[in-house]
This record gives sequence, structure tokens and C-alpha cells, in this order.
Amino acid sequence: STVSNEPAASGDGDGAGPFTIGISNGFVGSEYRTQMISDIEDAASSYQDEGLLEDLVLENADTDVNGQIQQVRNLINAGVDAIIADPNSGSALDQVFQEATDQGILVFAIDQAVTADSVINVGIDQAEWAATSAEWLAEQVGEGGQIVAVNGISGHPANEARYGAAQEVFDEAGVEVLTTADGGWDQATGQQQMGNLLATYPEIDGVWTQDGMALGVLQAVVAAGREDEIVVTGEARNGFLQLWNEQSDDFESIGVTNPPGTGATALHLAMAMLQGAEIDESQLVDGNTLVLALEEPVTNENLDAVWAETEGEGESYVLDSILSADDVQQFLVQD
Amino acid sequence: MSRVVPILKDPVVVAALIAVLLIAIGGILRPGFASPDQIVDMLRVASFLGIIAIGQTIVVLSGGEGIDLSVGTVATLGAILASRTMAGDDAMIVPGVLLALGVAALIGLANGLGIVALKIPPFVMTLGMLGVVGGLILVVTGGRADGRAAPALVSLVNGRDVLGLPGILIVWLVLGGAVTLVLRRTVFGARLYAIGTSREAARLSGVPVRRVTVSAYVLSSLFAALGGIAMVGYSQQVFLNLADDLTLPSIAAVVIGGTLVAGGVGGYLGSAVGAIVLTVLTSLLTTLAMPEWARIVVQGVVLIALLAVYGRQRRLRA
Amino acid sequence: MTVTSPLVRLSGVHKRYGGVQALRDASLTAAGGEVHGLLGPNGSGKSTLGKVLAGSVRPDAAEIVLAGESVRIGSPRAAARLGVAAVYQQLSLVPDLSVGQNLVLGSEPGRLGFLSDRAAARRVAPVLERLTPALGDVRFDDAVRDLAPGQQQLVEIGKALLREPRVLILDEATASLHRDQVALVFDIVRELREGGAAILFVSHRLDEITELCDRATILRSGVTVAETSVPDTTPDEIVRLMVGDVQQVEREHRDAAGGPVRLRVRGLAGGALHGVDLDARGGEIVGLGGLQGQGQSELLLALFGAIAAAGDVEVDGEPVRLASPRSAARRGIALVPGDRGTQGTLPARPIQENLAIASIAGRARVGVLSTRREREAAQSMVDALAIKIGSLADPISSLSGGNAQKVVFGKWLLTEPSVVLLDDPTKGVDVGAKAEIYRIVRGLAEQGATVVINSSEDRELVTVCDRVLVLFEGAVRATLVGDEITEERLVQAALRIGEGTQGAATGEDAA
Amino acid sequence: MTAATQAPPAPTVVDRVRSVRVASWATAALLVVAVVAAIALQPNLLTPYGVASTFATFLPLVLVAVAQAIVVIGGGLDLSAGAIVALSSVVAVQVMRGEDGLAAVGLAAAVGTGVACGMLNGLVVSRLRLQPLIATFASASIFSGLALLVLPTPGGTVPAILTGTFRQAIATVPMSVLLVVAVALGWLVLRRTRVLRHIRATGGDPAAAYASLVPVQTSQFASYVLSGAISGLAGLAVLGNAGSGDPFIGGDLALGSVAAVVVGGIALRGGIGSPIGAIAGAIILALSSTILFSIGLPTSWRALAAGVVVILALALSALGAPRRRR
Ligand SMILES: Nc1ncnc2c1ncn2[C@@H]1O[C@H](COP(=O)(O)OP(=O)(O)OP(=O)(O)O)[C@@H](O)[C@H]1O
Ligand SMILES: Nc1ncnc2c1ncn2[C@@H]1O[C@H](COP(=O)(O)OP(=O)(O)OP(=O)(O)O)[C@@H](O)[C@H]1O
Ligand SMILES: [Mg+2]
Ligand SMILES: [Mg+2]
Repeated sequence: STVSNEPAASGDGDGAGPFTIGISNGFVGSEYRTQMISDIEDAASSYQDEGLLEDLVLENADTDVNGQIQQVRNLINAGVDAIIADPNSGSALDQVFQEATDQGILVFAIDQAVTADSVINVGIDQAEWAATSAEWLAEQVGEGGQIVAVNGISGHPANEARYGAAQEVFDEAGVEVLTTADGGWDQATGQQQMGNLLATYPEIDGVWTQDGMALGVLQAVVAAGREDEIVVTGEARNGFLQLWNEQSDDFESIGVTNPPGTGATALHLAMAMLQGAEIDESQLVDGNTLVLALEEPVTNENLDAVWAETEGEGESYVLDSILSADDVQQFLVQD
Repeated sequence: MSRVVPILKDPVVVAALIAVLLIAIGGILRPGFASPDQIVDMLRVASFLGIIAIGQTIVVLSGGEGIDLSVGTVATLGAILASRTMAGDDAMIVPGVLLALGVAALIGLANGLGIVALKIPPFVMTLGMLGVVGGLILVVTGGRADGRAAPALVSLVNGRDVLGLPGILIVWLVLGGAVTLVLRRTVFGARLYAIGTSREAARLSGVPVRRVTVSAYVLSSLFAALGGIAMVGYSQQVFLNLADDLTLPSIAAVVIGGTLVAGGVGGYLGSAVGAIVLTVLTSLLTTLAMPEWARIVVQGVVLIALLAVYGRQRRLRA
Repeated sequence: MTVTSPLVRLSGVHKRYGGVQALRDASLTAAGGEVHGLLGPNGSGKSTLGKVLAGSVRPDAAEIVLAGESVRIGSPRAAARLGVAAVYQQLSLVPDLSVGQNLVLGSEPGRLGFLSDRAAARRVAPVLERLTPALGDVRFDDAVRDLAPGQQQLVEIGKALLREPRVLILDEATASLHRDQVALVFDIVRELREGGAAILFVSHRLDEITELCDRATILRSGVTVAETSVPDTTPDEIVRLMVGDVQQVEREHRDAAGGPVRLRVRGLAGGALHGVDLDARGGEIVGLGGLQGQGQSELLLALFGAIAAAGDVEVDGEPVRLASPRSAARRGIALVPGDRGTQGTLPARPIQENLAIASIAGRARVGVLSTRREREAAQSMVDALAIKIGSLADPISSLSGGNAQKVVFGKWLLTEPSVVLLDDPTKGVDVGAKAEIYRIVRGLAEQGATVVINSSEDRELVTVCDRVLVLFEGAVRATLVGDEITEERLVQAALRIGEGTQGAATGEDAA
Repeated sequence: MTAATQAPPAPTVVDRVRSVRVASWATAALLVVAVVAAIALQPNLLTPYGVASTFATFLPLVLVAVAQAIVVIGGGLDLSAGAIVALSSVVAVQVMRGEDGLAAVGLAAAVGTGVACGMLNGLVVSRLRLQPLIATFASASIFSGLALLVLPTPGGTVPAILTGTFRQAIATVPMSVLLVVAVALGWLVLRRTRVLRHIRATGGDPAAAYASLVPVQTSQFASYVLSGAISGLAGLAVLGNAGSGDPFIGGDLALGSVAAVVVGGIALRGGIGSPIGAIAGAIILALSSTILFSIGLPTSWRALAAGVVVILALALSALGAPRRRR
């Protein structure tokens, strides 16, 4: 064949650009992912204005792992210099990521860490994120308190990491988890599951839940008229903040930010590295993971301030944080 | 005695008994499960599936391998359109619902025309439509659904305002009753059963087969949208995949209710009971502390066992 | 012929389908080297009894003795192992497979699970060759779905022959065959008889019974009522045994009715039709004759808008759009189609719905039905046509052929049609029901309707028609009127046109 | 010879509701268009990596489409195919433990798991006589749950010999291409077997097949077992692409394979078509997503476009159906 064998001609390192960056996202059915993509697009536009970024190629569709493998291969064939992926699996994309890095393409995994060592994971520590709200809940219900947990999807690595950390916290604090249920990170399912749990576990003091389901869980608790007796962990999303705001002042909750802006942060990293910067190996956890610091959680203390700031963003807005091009320098070795 | 046995062979009766049995088991294992409040709660949740299953029943009855795999996303789209229009304002309920129904009708029309005019098998036509509607949702919302149910809709679903029952149960009852009457007591119903039994014989009896078929798919989309709107009354805020997962359960509800997958035999009462059985089963599995994998397996096993009781097809050797 | 040691003995056979007791204590005994007729009215259980022996029906009780040995027949495969083969009333060919593949189906030659097409071709060659005079140029690789019904029927017979059966059941296997084809089948049956096989032969055509059968068992309502030696029994006697005392239908026709032309057809063409012209008056019964498959059924379907065709059709001077059965029905046209099972009835639905469906919109107010009016309308037809039913709510599949056919008639009578098209209306209908159907047809004509009737039986045309149009290759080539309508003349007309001597038949030449 | 024997088919079969049949030319034309368009828009597909990776990507869907085709030809449907892929892949990962030496054991385990799943489906459909659509929807739930039990959270390593397979080439032809060709050849062998003939007859008309001495129940059972075995192989193909196990893998494969089967000219009512068409159908559908990606449609419109393309492909296939002879 006459076509070049090396689609990613520039390779990594001191290329002069302009560069092409590919995005692979295998799930579009959530506002979180939409915000993630639009954060990336916003960040990219300034590089495009500068002429450093030629093209941002988006592979963004609902698909399964096989489909995402095809997405990544499409990006490789399109000749991108770097790939930022929100992977559908923590391990099943390793092979295709390896194919990409073998061809000199930089690969970043956001939101969900992957096990391939050639990939740089960028994101918050899910365990720490979960432990923060779990500690708060444990404090609220106290030793001997009885709670239930509404989880995401059993077996999903993020879910396992989160619930594992939360469980540890509860064990230490002497909090008893009566049962768990899967809400599939789906608000309405979370609401249904919580309704069932409320009926059959009348004695509970609190609920630990995560991402996307807290609103549904709280609605179920409010519908049962038990928001004053049952403590619910919340989430840092406008929809939840609004309902939180509508409750009486006695109602307490916590929302820990899981920023969709990680993708934009990764884009800044990618641009810097494509221009020749090297990652500071000493900052990597487990050899390939950059852990981003958590934002201050939303609690009753700062709720009014936060709400005033985000109210205008629409109900599906997720509290966000994006590291700027300057901020990401902290992770790089300058030469 | 001789009268009891045939009744026990009626799928609707069997399904209803199974629902009662599941509630009883739940009540023994976890006392709160059989409490009136919890039962009302489960019925409330069953109503969304139940309303969507109305359309699915009509489509399955229409025969010709009739099935609608797009009901879940159509329900989501209906919920999104309605709730974006109402944006938490009671005055906008009617426009919101009408918009959702209008768009749903067009989708149903496209399904029906694809099936009768382009002769695409219903399974794959509606599978393709599932993708189209999913895409439409992204185009309409730009990936952020941002809609809020009007308070009146919320209290219809979440309140207990009518004789201590949620209004949505009354709505469900009325819709179910109406559709049962339509199936049994109208020209459309008679023609629907006719085309479901034999397209050719129906055509040669002067039945407008294509028109009835298309109507079935339009109705299916309309009821799906209604189910989606009811669901957003429950969740209050809309999100991108609100009702997507209700498609296969809606088919399961129809089959558990004794409607023949080949068409022409069955009715809505069974599907309604089927929706209740499925909801109660899911709830029961939630409240029993067991690992998630076991819940998933048990769900499948119970479904097969349920169908094995009476959902069996004819023997080859009569 | 004396039965020394019977080859087949069925006794105490009981079978109930839901509410229908199809067989109650039925029995049958047939010897090797005998063609044994199995007779009875529609729904008397002939097919069911045959299927019990062939293993495809599960009897509630049965004792089967084959060649002196008591056997259980649990499946068609078990029957085949015992040397029993059957040709069912309902064809059991797989339309997507070829002729050859169908012939060897279930016993394909091959090794280690792999098929050998060559061995299969070798095996079926003699049978195909034996059938060629009737089957025509049909090859191993031809698709079964493309064959004419008669050819399919012959392939079905070939399939049974390939099994070299000791016992062969032919259940109305000749119903869709033409005269010459029937003759070949009879030859084959006689050869099998010479070879010592027992043949169970089911037919509603008395002439076939008398021509072929040695002995006969007669069923009525699932009970064996008689066993007789056929050569020693007169046809009238046989009919009496079958249905009790029923008047044989007498030929009856009137002179051409006066009055204006009701149905007028000019240049109807499309598919198998090549320009049909036709005029029929109110009160007239017009038959369609000729060899089978010359466009008779297509003509009826085209007039009913059920298949695509072009041409001018008028009813009472008003043009009819040939767009759909619906538009035809609105102009007062009705069709009783040829295939009752797939075209005439809605099998799983109640009798009432089957009767009501064609006229349902007329009885509804804003689309809503009145249960009372529906029931009354259905009951009026049940009474008028003397349809034997349990309850109006029973599914139509619980009725026997003749009664189901009356329901199809009733469905259209409720629309008060002015033109009634009948496609082989008594196919597979027993003698008693046949007479009643003829009575219905005459009644229709007397009330002023125009009736156009196609029949696979010449005698039927002779019995009911005022005028017969003889079709050849999709056009009317000759007309017989009044006393000219005899079986001989019909056969003559059909054949002589086929030989190319057009218009040789007497009567006005419609071409 | 009599005139009657040459008679055209009588109208009893005329105008029966036409079953949708896809002419093979429609499938072939779609395939050509898809391949040409994909290459024109994405010339890198012709690089050795492009060819090898593209075929490697196709392989799981191709295999599942063949598996689905066999069941559909037999008059059934398998909504559990994706779950079978997931279960057999995690079982294989667990038994291989990343060791090359255990690859053969993994192969056996994957196929064995697929066969076991197929047996369950086959029993439920043929013996319990449940409607295939709903029965396999239920059994999919069972298989998914078991996959979660076998591998509670994604991980495990796939032996290098397996992941490397797709990168190898034999006489410059990539292994993944050879595997797709091998699947097609495998079918050509399989179709000559008695069991496949019986499966086809059963799908064409079960009552007629039963009366013609075809062991109908056994044939139905066999179609699911065969299909399960092939889905098990697809599980391995998925592992080769993924490099590790994931209990949620393969979610889209079941419905995708049904679409592929129809685009490939196989009637859902059974009895008609060939898995070769299904292979083409799978490739057409997979390429269409590459094409949509390459033409640079705005992302929010891409899902809509993808849905429309699928419907168009189905419509084109249906329009290409041969008219029934009169
Ligand atoms: N599969 C079935 N389900 C229900 N009833 C049936 C079935 N098959 C036959 N019957 C009923 O059993 C009775 C006997 O039917 P059978 O077909 O044996 O009669 P037959 O003598 O062959 O009639 P025909 O002359 O019309 O062919 C009829 O009342 C018929 O309606
Ligand atoms: N040839 C026969 N002689 C006597 N009784 C029979 C015969 N064939 C079937 N039966 C009776 O019919 C009933 C059911 O038939 P059969 O034995 O075929 O059922 P089965 O084999 O249990 O069912 P399946 O074929 O579905 O496994 C039994 O009560 C049996 O006694
Ligand atoms: Mg019969
Ligand atoms: Mg008959």
C-alpha cells in the first residue's frame, strides 16, 4: 500500500504543531459528559485561536466497549497526536490504548482510571471523594447509626473504589450498613430503590449515595416525609443544590465535587506535552496517575454562597473545576 | 371445582396471583414490604411501565411480528419536551403535553410507514428508530436536558390526593379501562385483532390493514410519551436517559400478561398486571440483601419460570 | 375382499381439542393390499384419525396394532420407522427449500453429518421421473414456493412414496389436482396396493372413492358408523351412511335473467389476465370454467381489488376502482376466497367476530360497537345459513370445514352485496354442506345479486350455473349457456381451446 | 405432459403479505458503497495498521452476527448473545490468568461457556417452548449476573499470544482479515451439514418440518448451541481487542447483530438467508460509524445520523427484496 504506515507522524515531544487531539467518549446519555465535552471544547478554542491546535476530533456516542475500541482506532487512523478518553472500562481498553501509544500518540484517561501504564490517568481520587462524604455521614449518624447505601453499578470500577472506601469509613466509625441497592447512577432508579428501602428498612438513620442519584434518593425521602430523621449525602449539582435550598435550615447534606472539567485539564496537559514538556514522574501515583485535589465540599456552611454563584447555570450543571494551562505546569518538568 | 381450573389457566389470573405471592413473600421476609404505603408506592412506579405497555400491547396485538423497541427513548423524549416546555410552570402543562404527544405521533407515524410502506420488519425498524430518537434527544437538548415538571404534574404522581391514592393511579386506571374498551368495543379494536390474526384474511374482509397497522405504531408512541411524562412527574427533573430502560420490560409485561407475541390474542389487563409483577419483583429483590449478581440472575430465572407456567407456545404434536 | 390378517388396526381412539371432541371411540381396520376409503362429512374426524396413525396428533387414548403388533406412535418419526407415511390435507412442504431438499427432508443421505447432494439426487430421481407425467418439468433444484399448488401436492405425495411405506395415508391428496394428475396418483396407489401396502384414502369426491377404494370406513362426529365393501355399495348408499338422508342436489338453472347488466368488465389485464371481458346481470350465476390455472382465481381477485390489474369494471353502471378489497366491498362486491384457512377466516378469533368483520363499520356509531347489534347480526347468519356452532364466542378454528365456509359466506351476506365472487366455495366441503352452500348461492341470485363462481369441480358448475365462461390463458375463450352446460361439454371446451381450436365450443364467443 | 402442469401458481399464494427479503445484491451494493466511502474519507484505513485494526474491530460483531444468523434462520432470536460474549470472555480470562500456555484452555473455556449458555437457551426455547425474544431476554439477565460473579470487577490479563494475534500477518495478510475469512469459510462447511439443513427447515415452517420427520426440537436446540459456541468465540475475539476482562463488555452486540442479520438479507421470520450476508451486514454497520466519524458531522447530530443510516440500510435492503412471482 502507498499510504504511510505511521499515521501519527509527529509523535510526542517537541513537535512544532499545529496538533490534532482526539476525544473518545463512549456515553453521551448524561449531563456530566456533556459538560465534560463542552469544557474540553472551550479549552481547545483558545489553542485553536493561537494556531497551536489544528483540530479537535470528537468521537462522542453511546456505545459499548467494543464500540469505544473502534472509536479509538478511528482516532488513530485519523492521525491524531493525542487522545483524551473517558473510558467505558477500566481495563478493557488497555489493548487499544497500547496500540495508540505504540504509534507515538499521547493518551490520557479521565474520569475513569485505566490500568495500561502507557496511559496517563488524570482525575480525582475516587476513594478520597467517597470517603469525604462517608466521613461526614458517619459523623452525622454517629456510632451505632444504621444506614443503607444506594450505589451506582456493582462491578463498575468507580463504584467499587468508591463504595470500598466508604465501607472502610463506616466500619471504622461503627456505622452499620443494613443493605445496599444498585441505582445504576440513574436518578429515577435511585428514587425507586430508595422508596423500596424506606418501606422495608424503617429504622435507618442515613443514606450514603453518589453521583446523579442523590437527587432521586432525597426526593424519595422527602416524599416519605422523613427528611428530618434521615441524613442523606448529596451531590454537587445544581438540581440537588436547589432541592437542598428549598428544605428547612435544619436539613443538612454534603456535596463533594467530581469535576467534569478534568477533560479540559487533560487537554491543557496534552498541549503542553505535545509542545515538549515532560510529565513530572514524581507526582504520578501508581506510575501513571495524576491525582487532582478535591475542591472544598458544599455543606450548609457555604451552600448559600455556592448556590448564588451557580444558580444561573441551569439545573443539570455540575459543580466544576478546571486547571488552567498555567495550573498544570505544576505537574510538568520544565526544561 | 370444574370452574376453578379454567380460571387458573387464565394468564391474567396467574400473573395476578404471582404478584400477590411476591408481595406476600416480601411481606414475610421484610414486614414493611406488604404495607399499604409500599404497595401504593410500587403501583405508582408500575404505572409508568404500565402506561408504556398500553402502546406495546396494541403493537404486539397488531401481529406481523409487531413490536416497538423505541418506546423507551420515545418516553424519554416526550418527558424532555414536556418538561422543558412546562419548566416548572403549571400553566404550561397543556402545551408541554401536546408538544410531546405531537412529536411522538410523528415518530410513531414514521415507524408505521417504515413498516407498511418500506416493509422493514418492526423489530429492526423500531430498533433503528431507537437510535434516531436517541440522536434527536441530543440534537434537541444539546446534551443537557434541563427540564422541570410542573407542580401539578408532580403532585399528580407523587401526591396521594385522590382518595388517598396518587392521581396517576387513577389516570392509569382510566387509560387502561379506555384502551380495554377500545380493543373490545370499537371498530378499530376489532380490526386490530383481525389484522393480528391474519393480515391476508383481514385484507380480504375489507379491513384497511395498512391504516390500522400505522395507527397501532402511532398509538404506541403516544402512550410511550404519556408514560415518560408521568415519569418526569415522579423524578421532577428530567435527564437524558430517563425512561430508556423501560423498553424490554414493557415487552416482558405484555408477554407475562398472556398476549400472544404472534398477535391477535390477548388484551391490556394482562399487560397491566405484568407491569405490576415486574415492578414488585424488582422491588423485592432490592430489599432482600443479596449480592447484585444474584439479583440479576434471580430476575432472569423468575422471568423464565413465570413464562413457563403458562407462556408456552403450542406443541407441534397437537 | 376378505380381511384375513389386518395390517392396520386402530381402535378406541379418543381425541379432544379443547371443547371439541374430534374422535370418540373411533376405529378402523385395513389389510395389506387394500385401498381403504376413510369417509365422512366435514369435521367427522378423518384427518385427526389419520394423524393419530401418522404420529402427528397426540390421542387421549388409542390402541394401534400394526401387522399384529401393538405399537405406540409418539411422533411422525416413530410412524416412519413403522412404515407409516402420510400426505396431509395441509401440505407439509418447507417453501424455502428446493424440491429435492423437500423430498429427502428428514432422511437426508450423507456421511458424518455432512449432506451428499449427489446421493440425494440419485435417491429422488426415480420418484421425480415417476411423477413427471403429472408434475411436468420440475427439477431437483427448483424452489418449492414457485410451484403451482397441484405440483406442490404431487411433491408431497412423492415425499411419502420415497419412504416406501407399508401404510400410506392420503388425506384429500387429490383435492387440488387436475383430472390427469389424479389418474397418475391412482396408478401409483394401485401399484402400491399390488406391492401389499395398505392405503388409507380420504376424499370428498365420491367418484374417486368408487373408482379406487376396496373397502371404506365411515365416520360421523368422530365415531365409526360403518365399514363397507365399496364395490358392493351404491354411491347413494354411501352418501346416506355419511350424512343420513340428504337430498342429492339436482341441477337447476334458469334462463338468462333479464334486466340491465349489473357487472360489466372490459379489458381486465394484469398478472395472469390478458384482457377479460364479461357482462353479468342481476340474478345471474356465472361460472368460470376451463383447465385449472387459466386465470380464474386471478380474475376474481382482480375484480375484488386484491391483486393488481387494470381495466374497466362497472357495477350498476358506476365505475369501480380496483384499488383494494375495501374499495370493492364499498361498491357492493364480495369475495369468498379460495383458501379458507389463510384467506377466509381469522382462526383464533370468535365466530361472532369472523361474521361481523366485513360489515362492522356499518353497525358502529362513531367507531363504537354495540355488542347487542353485533350479536344479533351474527346470530341472524347462524340461523339463516344453519351454521352448526357451539357458541358465538368459540373460535372459528373449532368449526369443521363446511361450517367455517358458511361463516365466510355469512360474513359477506351481512354486507348485502350486489356482486358475489366465489372461488372454489365447496373445496373440501362434504356432500351435505355442499348442498346447503348451493342453496345459499341460489338464494343470493334470487335476491338479485350477480354471482360469479370458479370451481375445480366441473359438476359444480353444471349444478349451479346459468352460464359458464371458459377461460384459457387469462381470457374468456368460450361461453356455454343453459343446457349446453354439461360436464362433457365443459371438458371438451377446455381441452379444445387448449389444443388451439379456439371458439369451437358453441355459444356466443366472448373473445 | 398436460397443460395443467405448466400452470402458473394459483392466487392462493399471490399477494400473501410479503415477507421482507433482502436481495443479496442490495447487501452487496451497500457493502461496496460503505467500503469505498470509508476508504475515500479515511485513507489511513489502507495502512497495514488500518486494515488489521479495522478487521480486528469487526471480528466480534461479525462472529455474533453469524451466531445470530444461525438462530434466526432456525426461526428463533437471541437477545442474550451479548451476555454470552461477556460471560465467556470473563470465564476465559479467569482460567487463562494471562499465561500463554493456558490460551488453549481459555479457548476451550470460552467455547464451552458459550455452548452451556446456548444449551440453556435451547432448552428454554425448544423444551419449555417459550417465545425466543422474551426467553433470551431473560436468559441474558442470568448470563450477565453470572459474568459479574465470575469477574466482579474489570481486570485480569489476556495472554499476549491472544492480543498479539491481531497484529500478526501471514504473508502480509493481517491475521484479523484471515480470521474474518475463516469465519466465512467455516460457514461454507457448516451449511453442508444435516443439522443446518434441519435448522433451516425448522425456521422455514416448523409444523411442516415436524411432519416431514425433521427433529424440530433438536434442531432448535442445536441452533442455539451452535450459536452459543460462536458467541463464545466472539468472547475471545473481544478479549483479543480488549487485552483484559470486563463483565459489562458486549452490551450492544445483541441488538447490533440483529440489525446486521437483517441488513445481510436474512428474514427475521426464519428459513431464509445466509450468515455470509450477516457478515456483510456487520461490516456495513461497523463501517457506517467510521464513515459518519470521518465526514465530521457535529457530534450532537451524529447519533441521529447513525440512526437514520441504519434505517436507510434496512429500507434499501427491503426495497431490494425480490417481488414474489405471480
Ligand atoms: N388443531 C385443532 N384444534 C382444534 N380443533 C381441531 C383441530 N383439528 C381439528 N379440530 C376439530 O376436530 C374435528 C375433527 O376435525 P378433522 O380435521 O379430523 O375432520 P375431517 O373429517 O378431516 O374434516 P374435513 O373433511 O373438513 O377435512 C373438527 O370439529 C375440527 O374442527
Ligand atoms: N399409540 C398410542 N397408543 C396409545 N396411547 C397413546 C399413543 N400415542 C399417544 N398415546 C397417549 O397420548 C398421551 C400423550 O402422548 P405422548 O406419549 O406422545 O406424550 P409425551 O411423549 O409425554 O409428550 P411429548 O411428546 O411432548 O414428550 C398419553 O396419555 C399416551 O398414553
Ligand atoms: Mg380433514
Ligand atoms: Mg376438508
